[in-house]
Amino acid sequence: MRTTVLIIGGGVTGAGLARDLALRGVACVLVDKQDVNAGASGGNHGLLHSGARYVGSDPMAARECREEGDILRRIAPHCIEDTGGLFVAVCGDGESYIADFPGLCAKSGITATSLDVKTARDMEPALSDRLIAAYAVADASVDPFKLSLDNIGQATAHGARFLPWTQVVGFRLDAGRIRAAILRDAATGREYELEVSLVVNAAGAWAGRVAALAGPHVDLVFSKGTLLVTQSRITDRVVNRLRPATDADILVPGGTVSILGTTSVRIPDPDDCRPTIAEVDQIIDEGAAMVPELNSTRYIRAYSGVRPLFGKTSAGSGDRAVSRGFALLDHARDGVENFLTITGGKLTTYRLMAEKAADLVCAKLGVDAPCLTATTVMPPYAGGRWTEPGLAPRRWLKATDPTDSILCECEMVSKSVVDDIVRTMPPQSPGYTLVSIGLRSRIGKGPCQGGFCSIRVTGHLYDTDVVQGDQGLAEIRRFLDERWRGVHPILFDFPLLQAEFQEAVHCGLFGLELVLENGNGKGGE
Amino acid sequence: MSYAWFPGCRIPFHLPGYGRQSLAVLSTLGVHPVEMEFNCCGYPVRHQSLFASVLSAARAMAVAARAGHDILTPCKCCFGHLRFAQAALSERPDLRTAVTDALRPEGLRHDPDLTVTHLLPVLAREVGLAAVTKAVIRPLPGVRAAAHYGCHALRPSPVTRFDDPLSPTIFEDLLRTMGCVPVSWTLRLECCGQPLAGKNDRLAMALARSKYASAMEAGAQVLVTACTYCQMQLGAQALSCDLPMPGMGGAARPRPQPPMPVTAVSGLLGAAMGLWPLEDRLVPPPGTASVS
Amino acid sequence: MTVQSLPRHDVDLMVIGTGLAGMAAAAMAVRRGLSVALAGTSGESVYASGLLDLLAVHPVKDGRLWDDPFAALAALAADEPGHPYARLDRPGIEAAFAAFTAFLGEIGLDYHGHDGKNAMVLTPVGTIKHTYRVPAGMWAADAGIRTTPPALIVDFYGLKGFSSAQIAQTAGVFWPGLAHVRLPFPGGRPAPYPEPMALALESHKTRQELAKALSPHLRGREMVGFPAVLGIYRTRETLAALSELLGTPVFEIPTIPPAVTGLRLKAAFEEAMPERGVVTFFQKLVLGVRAEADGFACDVGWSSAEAQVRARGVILATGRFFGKGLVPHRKGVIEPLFGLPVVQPAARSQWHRDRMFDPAGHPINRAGLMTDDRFRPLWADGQPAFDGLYAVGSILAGHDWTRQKCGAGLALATAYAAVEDFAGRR
Amino acid sequence: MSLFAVILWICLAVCLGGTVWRMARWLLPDRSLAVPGLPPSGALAALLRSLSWPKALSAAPRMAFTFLFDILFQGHLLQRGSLWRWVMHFSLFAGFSGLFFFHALENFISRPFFPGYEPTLDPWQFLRNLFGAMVALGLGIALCRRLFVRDLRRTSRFEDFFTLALIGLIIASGFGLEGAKMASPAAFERMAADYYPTPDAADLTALRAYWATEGGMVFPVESLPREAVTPEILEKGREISEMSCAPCHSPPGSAFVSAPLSRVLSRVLAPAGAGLTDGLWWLHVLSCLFALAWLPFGKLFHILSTPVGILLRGLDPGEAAARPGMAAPLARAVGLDACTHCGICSRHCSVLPSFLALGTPEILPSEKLLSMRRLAGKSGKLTPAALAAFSEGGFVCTECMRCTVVCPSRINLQDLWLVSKREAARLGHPELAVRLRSYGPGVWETLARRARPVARTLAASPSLLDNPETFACCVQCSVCTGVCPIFRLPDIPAAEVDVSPHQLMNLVRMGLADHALSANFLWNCTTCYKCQEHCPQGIRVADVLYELRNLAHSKVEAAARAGLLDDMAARPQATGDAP
Repeated sequence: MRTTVLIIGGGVTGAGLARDLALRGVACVLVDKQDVNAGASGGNHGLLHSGARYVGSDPMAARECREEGDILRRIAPHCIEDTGGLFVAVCGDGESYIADFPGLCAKSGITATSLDVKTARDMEPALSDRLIAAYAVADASVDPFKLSLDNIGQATAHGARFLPWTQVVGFRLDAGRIRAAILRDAATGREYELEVSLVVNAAGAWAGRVAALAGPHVDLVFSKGTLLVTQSRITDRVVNRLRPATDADILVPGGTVSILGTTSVRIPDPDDCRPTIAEVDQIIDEGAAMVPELNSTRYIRAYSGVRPLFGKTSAGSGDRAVSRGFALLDHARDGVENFLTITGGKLTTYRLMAEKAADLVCAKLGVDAPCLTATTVMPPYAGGRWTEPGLAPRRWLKATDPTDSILCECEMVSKSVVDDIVRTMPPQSPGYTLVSIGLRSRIGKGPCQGGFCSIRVTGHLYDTDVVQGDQGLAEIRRFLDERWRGVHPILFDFPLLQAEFQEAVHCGLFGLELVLENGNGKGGE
Repeated sequence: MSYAWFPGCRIPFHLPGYGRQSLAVLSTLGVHPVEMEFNCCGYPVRHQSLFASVLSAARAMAVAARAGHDILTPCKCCFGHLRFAQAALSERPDLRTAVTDALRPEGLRHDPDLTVTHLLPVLAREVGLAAVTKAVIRPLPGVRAAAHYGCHALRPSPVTRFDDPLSPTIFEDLLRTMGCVPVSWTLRLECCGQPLAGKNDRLAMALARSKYASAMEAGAQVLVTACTYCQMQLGAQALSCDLPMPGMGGAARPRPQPPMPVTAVSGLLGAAMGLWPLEDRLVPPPGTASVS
Repeated sequence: MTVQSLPRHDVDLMVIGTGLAGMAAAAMAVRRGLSVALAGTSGESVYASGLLDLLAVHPVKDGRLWDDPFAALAALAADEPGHPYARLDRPGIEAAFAAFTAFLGEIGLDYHGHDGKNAMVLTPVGTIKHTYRVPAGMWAADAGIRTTPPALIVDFYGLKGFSSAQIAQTAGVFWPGLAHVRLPFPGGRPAPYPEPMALALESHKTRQELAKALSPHLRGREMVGFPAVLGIYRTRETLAALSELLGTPVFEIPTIPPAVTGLRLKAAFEEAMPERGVVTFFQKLVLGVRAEADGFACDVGWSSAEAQVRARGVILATGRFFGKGLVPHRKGVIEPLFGLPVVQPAARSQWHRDRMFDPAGHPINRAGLMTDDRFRPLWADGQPAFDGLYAVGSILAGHDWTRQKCGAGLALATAYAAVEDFAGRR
Repeated sequence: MSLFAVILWICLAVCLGGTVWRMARWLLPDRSLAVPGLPPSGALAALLRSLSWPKALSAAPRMAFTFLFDILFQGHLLQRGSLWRWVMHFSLFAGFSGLFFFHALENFISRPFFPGYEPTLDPWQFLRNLFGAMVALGLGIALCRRLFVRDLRRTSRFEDFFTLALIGLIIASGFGLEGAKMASPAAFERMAADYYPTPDAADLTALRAYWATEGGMVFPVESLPREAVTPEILEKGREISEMSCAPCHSPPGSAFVSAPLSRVLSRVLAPAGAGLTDGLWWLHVLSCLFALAWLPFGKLFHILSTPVGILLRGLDPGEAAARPGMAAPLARAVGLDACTHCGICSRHCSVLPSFLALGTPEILPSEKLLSMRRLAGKSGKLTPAALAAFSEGGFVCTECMRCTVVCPSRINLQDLWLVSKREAARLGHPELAVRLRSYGPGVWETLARRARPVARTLAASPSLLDNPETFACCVQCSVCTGVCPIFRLPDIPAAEVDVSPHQLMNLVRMGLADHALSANFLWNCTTCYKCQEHCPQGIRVADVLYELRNLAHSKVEAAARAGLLDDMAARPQATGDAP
């Protein structure tokens, strides 16, 4: 096998780069050791920043956010819910920041409209009655999964390939150039080579590891951000705390839910990125100051993303001060001629990062083609559309097919939607089907967190011959384990009831924990 | 305890006998509800407007309260809805304010302590099963009777507080006082279908038919109701006819005698108390009464 | 206007909770001639699988399956002295099972099992469930799994969460001769949920149509497995009739709870309890209890008190978190009714392990009430909380019923022991 | 022919023609009043056929009693009515009848049948005043009731006050005319010239003085100097009056309304003189003639229709609405005309509180009847909005029959309301719930607040729909669906159960309540509350469902107000098979 450019990392940067290169006519292959948005791209608020968040700390980033936000609204409106946003301060928040805010916004060209407190609370009744200041800004929410899938969709439509569950385990170097990458299929363990002209390492927090495979050292620090998903949508708009960025100060509506976060905790290893119970408690306590309901609402899950921060590793609490801008490294200076690393950055400016990276790729390849990503509309990719909350139920209400039925009750995802996803997603290794379907839909994202839908969807996959043998047991296990990561830190009150019920079914009745230890069989005899 | 008689809208025209007989039975047993002019309980507009329905109920209750009476109704929908309205008014201050404002011009006030009760609890608990048994002078021994409970009295039980919502016994207890043998039947606590009558007649009748069949299958010789709506619905079903369309005319087609009669409880109880002869259709054919 | 006073009942024993433990306690107390009141939400029995586990796994972290539950019990008692089973002996447990299955038989639910040996049934994901006593409908599966004759698994179009293909393929690992077929549900299409289907199959006509539709698929099949929809109120008749129509043994495979299997128990209990003179408060909670000189005064209701029950003794069978016997707040687990101390991990971070299917099980599942040998819950100082208060079933500390497969046995045996103790004191 | 005669004949013709036209509609009722399967026009024949001789004979005494007691004595108002109401209407009825027969028709009744009749002689002069006063009293009570009794004020319309005003004008102008004549020196001089031909100025002065003192006339100073009024002259005047005036003029005192009025008039209006009398005459006559001409077209027609209706009802005392027979269309048509819009039915209406809450006037029987009259008059050409209101009123009615019992005009309203439901449905306006059920997702998406999910916060409103805690404890077990009686029905089309109870709850939880309104199941729920009762987590499933139905109603009402409804109704996207 061979290709021109290998992009490592199926996050939004890698996906955006694949699209960028594909639109310029450069052949590329995108690989990820897991699936789309497995890292920071999937572990964030899904917030399309107006830029107002950064007016104090990083006016440049603020301006970039504003510009990129406008571009995204043009090229991918279907990924964006233009909710608008509020910046609110409550009693006790620093007066000086509140006073400086409008001026700082103006300086970065960001519109922030002052609201009186009552208007703000009429707009969002969930806001605290201890509000002291409010501004309206042009924040929006963006579906990061749809965004990445659509990027990949357009890239593949222009000749790129996407290989999920494919890990780069090594490079074949020859005379300071990477000749081929050694890829491993995660499920089967099969290894094979892919000949390349150039490799872009977009592995996010794992960029250091990938780079090391070829030799160069990339110095990253890892900042974990944890977020909580509520069961219902609490506000219609993005709500930001009007204070210098700190923990749990943004509440983003994401379709049918709201997402509260985030924290910033230094971790030594990106694979250790799990939300912890202490973080959850801290997020709830902080968030409730802004929206008191957050104290009593039911949470669906928690998740974490790890921000790779490039640059000098300053000590202490200053991770937010480390630039959230991005780093584009040409490893020619490290002695590998055709190897780039791009890391850092933020969701809102992913396209700009991809453009800069692609410019460099093209320069190195000697390709003379302009970047088209800012002007080419990104059509909704069929395989990505089902991540939109509320779409499946609305379609259910309109469809009248009596042979169809709903498999995921919480989010009302039907058989036909699952079939549609299976049809459009890249071939999956056995055992990864359910997780991949979950990634491309709302399945498992409702209150049951997979307890019911894992069984129903697996049954349907058997019925449609997508899954065979006793593979279903592994499918359910992997799916529930993946869900458990997010559920585990919020297991109190109702989620614990739900989890207890889930355990009663999957362990008490099905004995899945035994099967996974002993294999499916009669045991005991 | 003095009661105002709240017959509900459907009795005067659709089921006058149930009203008359209930009053006769009650007065024989020493309960003398006072007849007053009431407005509709509000149940029929509940699906259209919570406020309209609660206001209706509140007004009716306020009228009774002003006269110093509690409310006694033979209709389970009236009973259930008046109770529902009481609960709604106690838990929703916004509703309470709006209702209070709407009642004020008439000089009426909502009284949260008013008691709303139904014919069955009055007979079984207030008069008491012993007293009813004593009043039964012509019992119907061995008649296998299926008690139809009616949804809005049983549920939602925190509001209606009628009986155990999943295992009620009050109706069977009362049937036993008449010498009947209550049968256990699968769809005992299910809906008669009346709320869909006129809205989706096919479903309404399918529900009624399934209930009827379930009682028949359990060996019931008579299906007994204690609700105007249920009696109208199941009575129509028993006659194996479709519900008459409003305003439809023409003479009734002769219909086959239903295999199992459906009757309201007062008619049966009054007959057992000797107030009137048992209707012919209710007399079990000889030899069918099981010996208990 | 008269303000009506709450209805009042005086009984010997108030049973709080309508899961298996509560129902068993009530049934057994009635058998002992006690007057009983029973309160609890309908959900508690409806989630039951209908299977009566005793003990199948020990130690949990090794996932060791036991064929002989009593041998497992002995090992468990030795290894885990804090386990409720460690306070019980074999005759008591056997008597509890005998009494309860006899009661179930009386109310139309037949149970089968091996003497001193666990049985096996199929689950809807094609695994084997090891259990002790099996409803008649699932009993043939035990023989099927042991002898693996050519068999047919049937499911119906529209019924979700139950795939005969999945079961046949997954269970094919140990039962190679499994075929599967999907049929339209016979006799007019009810909505594709188990309960309507079960109700429909109580009609002879529906069963006949089913048998007719199945006949082309039966050649060479010695056994037929169905989703557990063979009747709710008349399972005995439904099962026998279908088996006769098909000419082969028939077995049910439970569907995802809450399912018909639980509904059968619930429906039968709901009819049987009032018939046996139990004062029932189904779908009601005990909102508050006051200890009095010679017993307890319980407020029963939903959001506010609807009745008051005075009882000499109380059996607390309110279950764990799902049953609301234990409430897991962010800051810790409490027992809400009596405020009894709950044995639990020191911090929430220790409640669960990182993986759902961690072989060791989650520590929070062993949290619960400590009791003395008579199943009277204790205050923190080790003294029984009240003389006439018992705690039975899953609310007890020291067990992990989902992993040990001991939920029903624990419920029955502790309920039996508590009732015997209470009745014996009279 | 005089101008008066021309107007009179025109008015008579209009009155007669109108009456014939209106009564023809009784015999050929609109098809909206028909009994299905029976021709509407044969009603009278059928009625007559059904009256065999023995039957008719046996009915005769009852009918006679009805006529005497209910119609002449207005006894129907006493039954279940208030005394005030009877006094009011009996005064109007008796007073107006007296005036009509003995005053208006004096040339046809009073003169031929009562020799020596003179309108200015007692008892006629007194009676006329008495009748007039009765009418005035009745009018006064009626006006007070309409103005000060809240329930009646609510249903009073322009026509009610117009009618009162018209009768008031007739009576007032009559009294005014009589009073003006009494007070008019011009009339005196004319009479004196005609009946006291000896023009002795002194005698005339004496007569003037006498009439000025006794009759309250005011003469100009030049014809009756102030100093001329002495006892002697008065005595002389009395003698002359006895001789020449008394045979035709009772003392004005018996005109107990007009005489005092004349004194007032003479002081106030003396200068107007003869012109005033003429003016009042024309006013009186024209108002009478207008009333005559208007009779068949307004509520005054009840003078004819109500007695007919009462008599007809008397022929069929059974509960005709249950099984309406051949004669029903006739009875319905007469019934519609017999309504006096007195508002009693609405005052007692069982669903009055629903009207207070919902505000649609057609909920009240008196108002619904007006719609129905229009419907029957123009064969259903009500505007869509009027039809919608008519339908709402029709279906909010609970058929309690109270209006039928209290109706003073004995209209079989119960029967009419049953017809109203049928007709509304026939004209494409069945019960609102049925209509709402037929709206597909497209309609509801148009009306939705937003296409995407909306936020639900505890703080927004006290409704269950908006409260996220409503579903916080749902564990997705779907027990609510398992116990649903609709879902266990055999042979149920998939469209009837397109969404299950727990799916409905999930839609609301996801903020898609507006979209959930298109679910057929929302309207197929029997509201049996099993779901709510069996929910292990205590979620108020059925209460939420009721809120969804309320939401649908309010959305459609708002859309109708905004004029969106017709547009929507034109393109219903029914998914199921609406009944």
